[in-house]
Amino acid sequence: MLEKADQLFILLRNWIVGFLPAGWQAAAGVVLGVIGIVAVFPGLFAITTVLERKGLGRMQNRIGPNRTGPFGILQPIADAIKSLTKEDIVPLNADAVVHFLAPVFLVVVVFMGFAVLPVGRNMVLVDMDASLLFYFAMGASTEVSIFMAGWSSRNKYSLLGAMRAVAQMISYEVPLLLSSVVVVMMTGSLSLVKIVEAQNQYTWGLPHWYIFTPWGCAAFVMYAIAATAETNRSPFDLPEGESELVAGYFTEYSGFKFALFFLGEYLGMLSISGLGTTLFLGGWSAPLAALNWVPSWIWFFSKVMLSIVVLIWVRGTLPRLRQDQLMNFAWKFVLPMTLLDLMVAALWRFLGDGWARWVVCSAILVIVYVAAGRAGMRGKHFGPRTYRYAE
Amino acid sequence: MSFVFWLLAAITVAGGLAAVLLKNLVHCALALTVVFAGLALLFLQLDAQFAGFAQILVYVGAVAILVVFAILLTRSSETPKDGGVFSRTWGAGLAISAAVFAVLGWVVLQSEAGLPREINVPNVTVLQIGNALMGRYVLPLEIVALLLTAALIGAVIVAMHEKGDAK
Amino acid sequence: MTGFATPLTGYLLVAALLFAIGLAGALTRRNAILVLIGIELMLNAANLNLIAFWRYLPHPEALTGMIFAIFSIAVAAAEAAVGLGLVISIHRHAHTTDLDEMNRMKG
Amino acid sequence: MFTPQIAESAASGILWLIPALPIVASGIIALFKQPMRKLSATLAIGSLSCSLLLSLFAFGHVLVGWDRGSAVRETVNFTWIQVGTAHVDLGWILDPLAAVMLVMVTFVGLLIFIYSIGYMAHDENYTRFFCFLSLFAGAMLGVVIANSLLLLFMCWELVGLTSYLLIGFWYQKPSASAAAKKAFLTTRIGDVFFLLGMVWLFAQTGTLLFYNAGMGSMEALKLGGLLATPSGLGLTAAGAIGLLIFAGAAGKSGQIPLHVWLPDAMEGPTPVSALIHAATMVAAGVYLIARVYPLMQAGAQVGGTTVALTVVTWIGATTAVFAALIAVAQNDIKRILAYSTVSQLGYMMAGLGMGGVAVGMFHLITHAFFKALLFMGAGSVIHGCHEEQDIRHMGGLKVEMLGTFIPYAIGMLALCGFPLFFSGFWSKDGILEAAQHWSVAKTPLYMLVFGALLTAFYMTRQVSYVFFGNWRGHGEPHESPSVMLMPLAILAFFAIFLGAIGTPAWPWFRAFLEGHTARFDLAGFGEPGLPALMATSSVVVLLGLVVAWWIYGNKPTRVEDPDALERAFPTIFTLLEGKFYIDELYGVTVIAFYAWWARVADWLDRRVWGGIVAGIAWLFREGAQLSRLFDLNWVDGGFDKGCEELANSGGLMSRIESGRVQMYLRLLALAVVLLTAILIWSSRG
Repeated sequence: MLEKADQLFILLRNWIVGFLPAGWQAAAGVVLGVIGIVAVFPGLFAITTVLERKGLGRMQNRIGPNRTGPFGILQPIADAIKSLTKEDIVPLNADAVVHFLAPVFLVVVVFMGFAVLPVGRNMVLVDMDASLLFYFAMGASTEVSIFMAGWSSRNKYSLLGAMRAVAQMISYEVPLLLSSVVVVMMTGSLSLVKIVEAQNQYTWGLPHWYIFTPWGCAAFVMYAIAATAETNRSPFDLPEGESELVAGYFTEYSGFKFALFFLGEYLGMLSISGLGTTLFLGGWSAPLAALNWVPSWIWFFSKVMLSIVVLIWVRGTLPRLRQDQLMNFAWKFVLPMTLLDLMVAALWRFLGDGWARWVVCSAILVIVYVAAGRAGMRGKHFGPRTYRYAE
Repeated sequence: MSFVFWLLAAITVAGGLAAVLLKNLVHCALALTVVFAGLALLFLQLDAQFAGFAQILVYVGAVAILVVFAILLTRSSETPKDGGVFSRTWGAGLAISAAVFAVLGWVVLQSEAGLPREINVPNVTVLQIGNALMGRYVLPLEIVALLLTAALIGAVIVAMHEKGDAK
Repeated sequence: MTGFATPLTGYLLVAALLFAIGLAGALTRRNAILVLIGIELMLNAANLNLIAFWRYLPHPEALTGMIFAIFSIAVAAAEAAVGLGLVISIHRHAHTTDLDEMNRMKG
Repeated sequence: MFTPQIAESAASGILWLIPALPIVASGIIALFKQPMRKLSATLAIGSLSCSLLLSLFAFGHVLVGWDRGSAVRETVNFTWIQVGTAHVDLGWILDPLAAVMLVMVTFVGLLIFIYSIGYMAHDENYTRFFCFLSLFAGAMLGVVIANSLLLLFMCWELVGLTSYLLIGFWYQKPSASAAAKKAFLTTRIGDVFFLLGMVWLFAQTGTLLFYNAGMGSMEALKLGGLLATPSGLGLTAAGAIGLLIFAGAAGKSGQIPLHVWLPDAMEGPTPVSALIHAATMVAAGVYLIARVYPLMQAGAQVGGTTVALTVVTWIGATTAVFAALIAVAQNDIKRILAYSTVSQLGYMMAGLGMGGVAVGMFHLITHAFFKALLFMGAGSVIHGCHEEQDIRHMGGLKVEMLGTFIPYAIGMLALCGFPLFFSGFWSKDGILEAAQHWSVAKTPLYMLVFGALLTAFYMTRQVSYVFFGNWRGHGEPHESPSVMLMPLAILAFFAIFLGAIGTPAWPWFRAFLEGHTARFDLAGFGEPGLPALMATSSVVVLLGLVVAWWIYGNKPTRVEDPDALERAFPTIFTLLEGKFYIDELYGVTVIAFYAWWARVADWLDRRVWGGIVAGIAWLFREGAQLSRLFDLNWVDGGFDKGCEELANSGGLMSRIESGRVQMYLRLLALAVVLLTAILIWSSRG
């Protein structure tokens, strides 16, 4: 019974496919998988928006959306209707074609990223050998679309935003890649499915998630930072810093295209947290051996939503960086630290089993990270903060 | 020799033509990305997954962006006032490249008889590639790494502002 | 649906065409950056050749062509970085990217 | 005699620290900046006090050993250079001699350091002074503990260097720098002989260690070898080497004829004079002789003596009288003391020569104390009289400077050898006794007695000039700070009571040095001739005191009126005042000789060698001219032609070099086309 629950969607697909002639079944299966992805993740997107607006509201001592539906949970639907019914304005001397292609390309690419994420046991659309590489290829392609958007709308805010975004994404792609390379190195495979399976084992009922190893933990921290920057989220949200450049690269977009960009952003968030979950948090594997009976996809999605919540929390907490701080942080702190982590992982690999490697590796990492952090923060003073909570 | 191949080939070639013919350099760059993507797909079609994804990652993700940056930094996106975008001696250039294509095509067709006909199926995994890189080709790998480092530093230094140079 | 004896020919011809196009771009355009674009095209054409041969010639498990292509991709990236850096610095000095005006090296 | 114990112990193990500490301290001080006065002084004094403690520890160790009835002689040796089979060893030694010397040097040195704080207070090179001072102390201690003639020589030279630095401390004064140079060169003359002796010793015995479990050069085996080998002038090798080494010692401790540097050395700061030219460095010569005493003594029958020792004795005795005579007629307070030092050193040498190690060393120790006392007292007087050194411009200071006068008087009496109560008496008495029993001749005895008379005389003269009579100086004299007086008091104490350890009744010192038990019995005075001798010397001393007091004592004088003696016998007085014109003698003989040689060499350089060099240079110039012409007309001509050709040909090429990138690319592509075409064509055909 529980197996059935676990494999629910697979069974469903096979059942539907069963109606078709044999020749078409493979293709139909793929199509169904695509449909599933395209159906599920935008739904999550809707939930996320509500979550974010409410949560931020609480953090910023506001109520947040509360008009549409009970507690305003129907807000996303209202938003959708609004953006769909709005007039679609294209600036007069904008580069119409590119201006149109940009959001489409973005959304397409982002969706393609999901194709390789194992959302559950046997639940991956394309199980290819180099799936991680594929994922990053897709991620890299988003930059082009962002540039297209910014450049094509002939607006200095958009262009500046695009430039910032692209520069930032390129800079943070390096640590993102490196911190995942650590995992790849330790697993010995680029295939996300294999990576998850490698983590889906238990000693004393505790899982072998990579985050529970020194190098994995360090890599996860770096990955989280880089991912936040990669998705242009606060505190790295300069590209759409409202106070400086109106809305960044999609200032000139309106209506449905704007919605697409919005969608693209949040899908990017979802997919990158999905990847993080897959790489470090054991993907769809249960946190305790005892909890294996819970369907795997539930675990995956709850982990993803959890990291989303963390992202929202961070956004509500941290102030925005300056451009130069951003770049310095990327190249002078995150990158070296990931490199160090790479070496430490190698060390771990060669120290062999036993407690020694735990001590050594964590010692190195803690010492260096703390020291580097202190060095970086020298001379910067933060006064005490005062909070006032909503009654 | 499937339909897919012809489609991809058409896309790629069209992108290439666009890349060299369009007036606006940014459009050229975007067309170039199309070419890259098309090539990557061709690679995939040749079962060269790794190369294909690397192609996308490196070219679409990095080189195209780099080109775009260069275009914007050098303000070459707006078409020059005087004359067209083609150099004075474009005729000669065209003739020569035509000659090159002629020769190459002629060569290919000439040697077609000697080419292998059947595909031998490679079941090549990323693991094998990794082993090859770390084993047989480790020295070239190191050299390439050195080259990339040198290129990185060189590019930074070349593009750096000299002191007193207005930004 | 092909007139060729072997599919390899198709790949080779496409590569040749791409190469020619790139060459034409490099030869006929005035803008330095576009010359670089043309060169990139030529390089990619070469890569296509490499992969195609790797795929069709015997012993693909030796991975020669594949590895060669990967290396050439890496080298091309370096080449692009340096070339564009040069173009930018030239533009900074001569305030142009027009190759017809860049003849200071005239002998 | 007990059997010497060679075993090593903690005491000898840490012995090397004693010199090391001050040297390290000086090294650190050298890094300090000028204004870090207090710190540098603290460091120097602290390090030296540590050395003092260590020395006391070592001394105690030796004492215990001696009490248990064994003559402690512990050596720590190690190979320094290994050349094939031959190897040069270094090492240090701990035996009664070294122990006593260590304690003396560190103790007196420490007092002098403390004194310097007050004396140099106003000097801007304070830190430099302490740097040099502690370097000197370290070097001196190194000399003391050395168990290898080589190591001793190294430290010896280091001592020479530091004394040079310290004498020339006020190098802005030309006289000071001159004196420094003089001291350096004069001692160097002695050192050359020393070096010769050392090399010879090494050549003969193959080792420079003094004691090395029977294999040392000062031990019977090697000495026998040395005695066996004869050398010129009817000397054995031992004797010859001994004499050479003695030459070095004479240089350091200002024996005739190398005494000239010592009086001039008074140009240095007074603490330096006290430290170097009274207590330690000049004593180094004596100590050296004591150290190599077995060598000097080698081959002597019981009661007999050797050539070397005889020479030492004669030179010592002569120096004693000679310097004392000069001292009578000096007017510079420090010069008087300097000459008295020279003469006392003469006493020590004579003591060594006639009575053996103990006698000489005993006088060395006592003298170190009271002479340091005198010098520091003089320094305090100079300080109080506004840097005035001429005793004729002083007078009546006993009122203003009572705190200085009392210790000074004690020191003076000790130096004169005032009967019974003062250390000087006993030590000098020991020497006289030795002279009395000397087998070779009695003359030294008489000389030394006469010397004692003179000593009493000139010291009384000086004291009455300085402390009695009326104030003839300018300005008001003032007492010195207590930091300067305190050491005086301490030294004065020792100047009185140190004699107790060497009375004939209880010859502890001799027993300690020679390693047999000493017991107290008054019968010691009863030895034949001793009472008479003691009586004579007391009488002599008193006589000198009285006469001098009668001549100079406590009568008002004026600066300009001549010395009483001068009025009596002008010629002699001027002769003495001119220090027997030794310097002038050297001036017209040795130095003139060198100057003449220098002129000759100069002439050779200018005329002969210079001429040859100039000629060669001329030749080369002419040759250069020729080759230049050749270059201009042939090589350059051809080269220019070649360049023209190249330029023309380049002109052709430069047509293609349009500077257009695309031009090049085009050519490249054309080349590709052609090559491929040719290739295929040929392959098909």
